[in-house]
Amino acid sequence: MAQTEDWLETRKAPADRLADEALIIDVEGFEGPLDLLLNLSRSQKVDLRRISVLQLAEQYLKFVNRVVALRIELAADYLVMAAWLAYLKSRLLLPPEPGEAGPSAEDLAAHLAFQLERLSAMRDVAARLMARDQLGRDFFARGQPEAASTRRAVRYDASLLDLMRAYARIRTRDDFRPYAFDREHVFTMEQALDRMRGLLGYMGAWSDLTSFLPEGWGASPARRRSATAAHFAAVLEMAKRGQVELKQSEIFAPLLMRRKGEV
Amino acid sequence: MEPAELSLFEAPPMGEQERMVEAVLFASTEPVTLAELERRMPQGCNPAEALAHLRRRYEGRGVHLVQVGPAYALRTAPDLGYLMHKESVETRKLSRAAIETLAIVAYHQPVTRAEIEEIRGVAVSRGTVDQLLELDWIRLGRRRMTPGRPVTFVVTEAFLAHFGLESARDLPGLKELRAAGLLDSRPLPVMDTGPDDDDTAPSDQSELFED
Amino acid sequence: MEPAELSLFEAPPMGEQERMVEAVLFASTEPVTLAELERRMPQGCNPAEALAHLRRRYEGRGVHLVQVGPAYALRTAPDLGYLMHKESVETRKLSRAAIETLAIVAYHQPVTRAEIEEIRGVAVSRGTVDQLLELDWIRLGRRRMTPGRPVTFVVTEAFLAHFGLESARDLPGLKELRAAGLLDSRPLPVMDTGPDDDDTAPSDQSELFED
Repeated sequence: MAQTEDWLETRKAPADRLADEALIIDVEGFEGPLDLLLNLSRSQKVDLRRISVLQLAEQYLKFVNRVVALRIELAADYLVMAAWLAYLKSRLLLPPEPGEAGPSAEDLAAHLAFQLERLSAMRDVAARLMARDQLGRDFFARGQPEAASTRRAVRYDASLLDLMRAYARIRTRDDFRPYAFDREHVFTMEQALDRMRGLLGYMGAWSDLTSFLPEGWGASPARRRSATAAHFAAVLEMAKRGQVELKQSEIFAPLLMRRKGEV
Repeated sequence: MEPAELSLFEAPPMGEQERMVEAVLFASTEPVTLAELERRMPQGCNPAEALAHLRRRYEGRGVHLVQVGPAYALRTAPDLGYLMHKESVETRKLSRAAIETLAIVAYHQPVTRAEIEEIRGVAVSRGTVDQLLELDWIRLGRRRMTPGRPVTFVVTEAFLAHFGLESARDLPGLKELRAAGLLDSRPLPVMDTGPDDDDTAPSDQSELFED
Repeated sequence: MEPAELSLFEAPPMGEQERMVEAVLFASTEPVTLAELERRMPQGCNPAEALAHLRRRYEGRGVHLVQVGPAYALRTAPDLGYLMHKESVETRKLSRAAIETLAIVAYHQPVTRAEIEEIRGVAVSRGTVDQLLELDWIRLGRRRMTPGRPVTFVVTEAFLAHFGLESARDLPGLKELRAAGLLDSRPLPVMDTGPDDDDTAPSDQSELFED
């Protein structure tokens, strides 16, 4: 433990403080507590199998404390890891109680070291994998496949993803699509067309489309949207038939309409 | 010996130039002109000469170097055209009705036509079922021991092979589909009223897989 | 010259078979399996031998014969990639999470979602798995025969083809990782405070790589 004591002595070194700050700025860049631990372990600059878990736990707890002091919200899993490391630290520092069951503190520490080494190894091979020559980037398939034959056959294809999506679509439709519920909030274009035909006689001077929305459809945004869209489509249709004229001074300005032939 | 040192103005050896032309013609989606080759290859190259070498190299082989107007391309030898039938096969996506029917058979097998219609909420056309039978992705299972003794449908070995499944039991359940993000598309626009808990999906076909 | 007359029962000469394999591989962008070659070529042909000849013939050329799982394809030599800028497709940048997840699936396959999360120490987002499925680089493997029967993920042939791997055994560093015990599933030592409810069972990813 002498090594750890030494480290405790020097932990206030300015270089360390700078490193801490650098880490805090980066807090969002970490992908979870294990990633953070792996980053902290880099400063020990030793083989991950020989890493001092106690020292690492200290660093992690210090880091979490600092972040909390800065009132940066930490995700729950960081705090869970902190609690676990605090527990592990106490176990590592105190002599085991006689007759204590369960894995030893050393086992737990070794497992953490294993996890870090494994994560680090996966990072390395991931990088090696991505550094390989890749199809379509470094080497290429035939650019112009030949379809020379006159024999044509249609082959139907579907991927597993298509299949799963299709099933998901059916099941979610059942779950979320009660039709009666739908209609309650949807104004159809046919309905709007019927209404507007009836109102045609009342359209004298230029008037705003929204003033023609039916009663009870203006209050909730969803109902208003649906009614507005339906009526907009309906008056477009009527304009096409030459029954009304439409104008709008600019984008998002009120849409004005009047009966065709009105001066 | 050291590889030949190339000065800025010295072109790669002709063998190397031939390799370059070969690779470019192979990967290109259309015939390549001499000018284009010149543009792509290092300075000082002589693509015309490399093309002549390449043409000779491919003489009598399964692939030929041909000239198409002002451009060059590699093409399979015409006498081997009969081997190419497979390439003319056109791949089409299954229709939505077909993929949905197939999914229902896969997840609910053995399943009757009436049950498929109940789940999809629309009638299943004869053509859809016929198509899936023809593709050899579904087949008739044993008759259901209920009035009318309707036939049932099950998926085939060919289905499993096509979709890379060991068995229909390997299909992911609803929970897993959701976890994979495949269930998060909500078909219904969000209403300002009504319940918003989209996690109420009670149906879990996993019962199918429970022993 | 007349094409050699082939009797019904005599296979074409090997040189001719080599031409056929060359033409078929050449015409296709996708790797072609031995079975497919056999199916297309006249009876009595030996495509495996023809492939061996062809592979040798293309050694050191601008185009190579490569193996992808059980299939074969012609590809441009990687050292000439720089000539092909025009052909290269800008692929969507994979996130770090996606790259790591992909590597974990490749090296630990078949692997469950819970195991991926164990290794990365962080939850796998929906989109990540979805993206890899959509790229067709991973697919569902068989279910793990443990409580909950979780689905597993494995890498696909498209993955092998993309990274120029003959098989998953050729993944870089695989042997070293295995020797170092880093591919073992080593569960967390059980704490004395009750059982760990993580139901991920010991995986046996080695089955895939062992013959």
